[in-house]
Amino acid sequence: MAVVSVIEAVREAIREEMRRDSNVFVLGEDVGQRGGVFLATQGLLEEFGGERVIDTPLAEAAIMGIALGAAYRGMRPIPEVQFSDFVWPAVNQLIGEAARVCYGTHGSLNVPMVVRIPYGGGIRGGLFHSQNVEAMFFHTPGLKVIAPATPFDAKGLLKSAIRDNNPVISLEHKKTYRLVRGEVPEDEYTLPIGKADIKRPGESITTVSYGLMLHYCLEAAEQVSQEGIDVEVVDLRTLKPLDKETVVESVKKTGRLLIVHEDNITGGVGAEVAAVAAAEAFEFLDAPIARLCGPDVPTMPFAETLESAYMPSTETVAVALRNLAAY
Amino acid sequence: MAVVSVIEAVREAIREEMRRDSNVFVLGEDVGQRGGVFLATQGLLEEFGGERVIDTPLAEAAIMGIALGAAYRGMRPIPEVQFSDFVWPAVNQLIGEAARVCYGTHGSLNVPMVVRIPYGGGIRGGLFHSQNVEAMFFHTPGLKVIAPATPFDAKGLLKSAIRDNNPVISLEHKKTYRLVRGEVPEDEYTLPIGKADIKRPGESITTVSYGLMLHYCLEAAEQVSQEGIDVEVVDLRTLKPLDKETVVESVKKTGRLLIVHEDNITGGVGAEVAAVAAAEAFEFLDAPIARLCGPDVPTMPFAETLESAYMPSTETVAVALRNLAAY
Amino acid sequence: MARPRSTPTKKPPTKRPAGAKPVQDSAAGLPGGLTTDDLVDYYKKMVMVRLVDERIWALNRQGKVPIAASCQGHEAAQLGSLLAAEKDGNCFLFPYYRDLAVKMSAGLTAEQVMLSFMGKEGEPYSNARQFPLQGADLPNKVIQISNVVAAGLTQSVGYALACTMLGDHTVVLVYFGDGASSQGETHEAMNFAGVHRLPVIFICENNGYAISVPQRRQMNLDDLASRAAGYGFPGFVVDGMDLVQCYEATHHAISHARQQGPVLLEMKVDRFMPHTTDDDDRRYRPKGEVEEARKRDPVVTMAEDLVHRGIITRKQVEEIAALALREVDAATDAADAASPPGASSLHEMVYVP
Amino acid sequence: MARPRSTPTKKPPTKRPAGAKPVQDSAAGLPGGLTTDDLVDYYKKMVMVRLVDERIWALNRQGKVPIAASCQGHEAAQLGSLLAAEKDGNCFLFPYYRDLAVKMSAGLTAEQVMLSFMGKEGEPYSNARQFPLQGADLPNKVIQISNVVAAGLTQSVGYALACTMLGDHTVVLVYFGDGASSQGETHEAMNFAGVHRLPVIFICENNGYAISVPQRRQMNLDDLASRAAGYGFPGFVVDGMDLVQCYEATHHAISHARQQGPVLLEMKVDRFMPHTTDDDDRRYRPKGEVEEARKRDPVVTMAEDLVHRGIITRKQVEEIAALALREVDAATDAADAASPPGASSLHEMVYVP
Ligand SMILES: Cc1ncc(C[n+]2csc(CCOP(=O)(O)OP(=O)(O)O)c2C)c(N)n1
Ligand SMILES: Cc1ncc(C[n+]2csc(CCOP(=O)(O)OP(=O)(O)O)c2C)c(N)n1
Ligand SMILES: [Mg+2]
Ligand SMILES: [Mg+2]
Repeated sequence: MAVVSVIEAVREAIREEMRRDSNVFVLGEDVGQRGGVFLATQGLLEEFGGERVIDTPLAEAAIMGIALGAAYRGMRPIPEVQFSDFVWPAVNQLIGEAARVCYGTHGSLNVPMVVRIPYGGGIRGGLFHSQNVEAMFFHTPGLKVIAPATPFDAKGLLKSAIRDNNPVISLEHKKTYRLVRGEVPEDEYTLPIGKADIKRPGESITTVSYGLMLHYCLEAAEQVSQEGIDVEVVDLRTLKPLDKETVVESVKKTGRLLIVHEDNITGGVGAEVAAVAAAEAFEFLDAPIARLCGPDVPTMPFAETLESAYMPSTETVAVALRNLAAY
Repeated sequence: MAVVSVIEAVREAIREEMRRDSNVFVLGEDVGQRGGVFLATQGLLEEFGGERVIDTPLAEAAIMGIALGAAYRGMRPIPEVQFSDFVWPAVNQLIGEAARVCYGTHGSLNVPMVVRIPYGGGIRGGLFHSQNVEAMFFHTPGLKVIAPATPFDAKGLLKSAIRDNNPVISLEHKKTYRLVRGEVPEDEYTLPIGKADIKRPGESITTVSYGLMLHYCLEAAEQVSQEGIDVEVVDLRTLKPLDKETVVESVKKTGRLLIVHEDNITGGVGAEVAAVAAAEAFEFLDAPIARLCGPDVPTMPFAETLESAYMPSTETVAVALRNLAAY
Repeated sequence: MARPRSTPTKKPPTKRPAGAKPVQDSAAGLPGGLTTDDLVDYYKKMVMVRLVDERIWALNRQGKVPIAASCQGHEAAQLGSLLAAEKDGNCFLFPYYRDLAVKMSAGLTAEQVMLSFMGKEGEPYSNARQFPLQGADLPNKVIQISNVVAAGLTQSVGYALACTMLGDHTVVLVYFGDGASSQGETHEAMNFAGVHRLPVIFICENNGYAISVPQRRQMNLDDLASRAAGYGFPGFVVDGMDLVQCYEATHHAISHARQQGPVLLEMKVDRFMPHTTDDDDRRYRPKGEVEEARKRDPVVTMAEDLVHRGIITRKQVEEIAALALREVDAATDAADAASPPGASSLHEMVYVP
Repeated sequence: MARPRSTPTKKPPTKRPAGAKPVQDSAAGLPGGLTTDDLVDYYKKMVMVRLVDERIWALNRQGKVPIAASCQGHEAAQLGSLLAAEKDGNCFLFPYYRDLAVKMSAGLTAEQVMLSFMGKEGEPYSNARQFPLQGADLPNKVIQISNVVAAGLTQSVGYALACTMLGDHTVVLVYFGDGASSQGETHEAMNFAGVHRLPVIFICENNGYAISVPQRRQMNLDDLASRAAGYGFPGFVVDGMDLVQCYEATHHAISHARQQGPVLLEMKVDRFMPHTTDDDDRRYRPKGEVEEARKRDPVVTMAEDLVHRGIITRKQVEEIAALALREVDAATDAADAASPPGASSLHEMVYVP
């Protein structure tokens, strides 16, 4: 098995699917000649030509609307939003339109498209290059949302997303792109959308997270294991549909739940995870449900001091785990 | 005290504030000559003239951006989004920009503006005239969100919102506009943003809701009271900042919590209310936290059968209350 | 156009894309490709649509149709362009909410239309999940996902892009109002189409109002058509009250689009009715404006024209109306008797497998 | 402009708004209102900005500045327009992320700029919450809330609307790139400004690229200025490499804007550096293109011009550079020694009381 970075896994997934199916194409700002600002689409223009790797004008709503229209005609577009922070102009097409095409035509049309969105902070991006945007898509019926944390998951889920006949939002944490490396099989594989993955089994606390935070949770779990706290780390991987079963089963086993995400706490994905557990694992809970999330400030500021003050970290996760264990 | 409808209360609030402060002005599609499609701004053009009551071109992003820019110069704009369903093109200005102006300038600028958004279903509006859009704003630090259910609350909160120096989203449930009538004092008054209101005190179950659903909760509470179930009905009134104290105190008293909203269940405001209760009233809970919300379909369809199947109602609230009481 | 505007409007000229052939005079003095049979056929469609449109309004007042936007006054523009598209045979349509004449005449029966307006099971666009005739009618090559103004424009451009990628030579016609021209997405759609020279015809049905907002508050322009130059493609003003002119302009636009890329057609029309059944246009339309406009009612002028040319008789005009009325009556009864979709279908098709 | 394009570009002419007075030849052959002192003053500013810009890039390579967009190549456009605005005395500025020359020369010290790029306490725009020089600098009449492309345009129009309501005769200058012209909000902003004839000058710094996307993939147009006609106001192409021409065009535009409403100025410039410090432009720029463009480097040509006109000597040119360098060195050291804001300030000012 080759060891690759997340960005390489993403690139490989796209390339393989474009080879497999000539209806798959990518479009977005700088995806062609430049190969994408994160180089996710590097080499694709050379291999597949300008018809299937389209450098668009700077207009996110158009990128999305055009992808949608192409999907109506049977294509499988992969539009890219250059940074999550720039997805807002496109939400009319995503939330208002794409998510409702199948429902609103009673199934006579559907939208096989994957919207790739690099997101998240910790890269000195400041208020407008760091945002977490998952809550909005998570709340929108008709969309699916994947948010892998490792190269293996990124490749397998993205390939499934491209083959899926529904609109899928692919959230790729920018900081994991080059930081996180891992093994990826040489052979073709896909991973099921909608299945969480227990990245570390444990008995005493369930931690639920996704994306960059997953790695901090794993590190923190390692730390506190030396203190006898045996943490089960659930990686949601897919946010929508949410794998309630895996979460609920884990909480039933451990009786304690810590939810960790980088996005603002109020109304984030973690709120739903907590609500599900409070409804479906109520009798098994031994402690209040805890959330360690981004605070309710717009997003990570630019200054390094402020950025670190915003971000949950291995250390703050470890503290939260200790507190929960001590309850 | 005069008995007025919600729409009359809204109109009075705007009129009074425009009289009080010459920097207050309204803008939006059809707000002038037509008086707004719901007649919320009827008569304002005649009283205040075309400079302060501006019929804009059909462009929601512009309406919002222009309101923002005017606010930078010291005005207090009240932009209207004709229907909540059409707010998506404007979210870049609302979520990306307005919410971050104060934070992103470290307080050297701020945005005293109130975005009025008629929302919600039960009016045969189908997929594109019925939406609940609160979850997105609820999740956005820097915004405030009010969602009154009665004429008294609508007037008092809207006046406070207009005087507030932060961007406030005013969610007005379309179905309450003419349906809900109530007493409103002749004398000037305002209501504090951020305070929930216990619309019905009770001992055995806490019900948390807002907007149209509040009325169904009150009716259902009345119904089950004859069966000895004594429901406390909390009207959030303000969604953001969420009045956690009132919710948590109520749950600590009753030990049971039912959350009711019309918006899709997953990732809705109710998820946060549940998460807060599961964290802060954990030891007082006698039953799993229950949510009765819109299902995860895009929104209420057009056909009457489907619309009623979507909407929570007095009957389904009553059933949920009985189930919770029986736990 | 007999509508008083801030700037006096001359009768809009019909212009022809550069390089297009001049009008071919057939026996009846008709533009190339058009026969008198076509005219009779489309006159019948127009009468049918008008009766359906009127009936729907009446049914709204009876509480049987929750909402409707009338196409009265827009019929010539809608049917003239549709006629060109149908004769071409390889066009795809992205109409908007006011395009009853397009949607119905593209292939629906009066009964299907009535089912849709009443929100009944079997309605062809969305099985009654959406506002009437909104969703998709693929057998008739029509898509309109939403009534969010201008949201369909970029989609139509994407559709054209895909057709180009697949090499199938389809031309896409996308319809929108003057109000829709102000939306950012309209700009983005035209710009993309211009850059990629896609086979799209942008048809603006300019009725001078966006609900209550008159054109002079919507744009600082007399003719929206002039905006096309900013995207590097041609734009033309067309008399939208004249079916033949609308046919001709669209016919030429289709061949231009297929060979050279986008065209913007601004069809000047009039809205005879309030914005929708929910609207009261007396709040904002000057007295007498609608009456004046109705003097060019396309249903009346087309009948006059056909009779005048000796293509049909006055008696046939009456028969056409009577026949249509019977069909509308029957359609209304059938739709009225039909049931809405069952509640359990609420959960279907949020996702496709 | 020595950049190879798909369509050959003639040297862009400077045009003057209709009705504007012809160029007034002062002693030095300068346009009306401009003195040689102004030129020297703005030359000094240009030199300073260039040195700061270069230093920032170097500091990025040293890991001290996380990100920067260079204004090299855009200085004449930015400073020429700023000069007109400052001489007018009643203008307000909405620049974009590439407008270092505007933002700095509007009133900041080199040290303030350095604090901002290094993310240090006391940085004037956002106290280091945002990307460098982003937020607001109200003492110098500058607002740029975000670097979301085109998001500032409607805001600038709203600002102008409010100024009009308050009767204060301010003219708003809003800056953006060629890429930004494709955003829907740009259209919406121009349309609203046109309808309400607001005092806004839209200044497009057209450098022919949006990151890697060249103009021919951004718009099917040679001159963006032509789009203004679609909004009912004038648009002009200006040689953005020539400070005097940019001054003159802006000067005329200011009086036009104040009296008659919006103007679009397309200043043709060149981007000498990669898009930002994160970019590698060798991936997409043809070899030699930048070198060719640098032959018209505004810092060099302005110096040549001033010397040639006998306004300053070559020796003074060197002194100006040396003085500026000392200031930049000192500013760098001071900013380097400063601290970032304390972590506790994270929670401040989410809301204002
Ligand atoms: C994005 C959006 N904003 C507002 C509306 C509400 N609305 C529906 S139709 C309409 C006016 C449209 O006018 P125009 O485009 O001229 O079309 P017309 O109705 O005149 O045919 C408005 C404001 C909407 N449907 N979508
Ligand atoms: C809405 C949005 N989309 C994408 C980006 C990422 N981005 C930043 S600058 C840029 C190119 C802008 O080009 P142009 O407007 O020509 O300005 P220039 O950088 O050339 O001066 C892009 C795509 C962004 N900041 N905002
Ligand atoms: Mg119209
Ligand atoms: Mg550029």
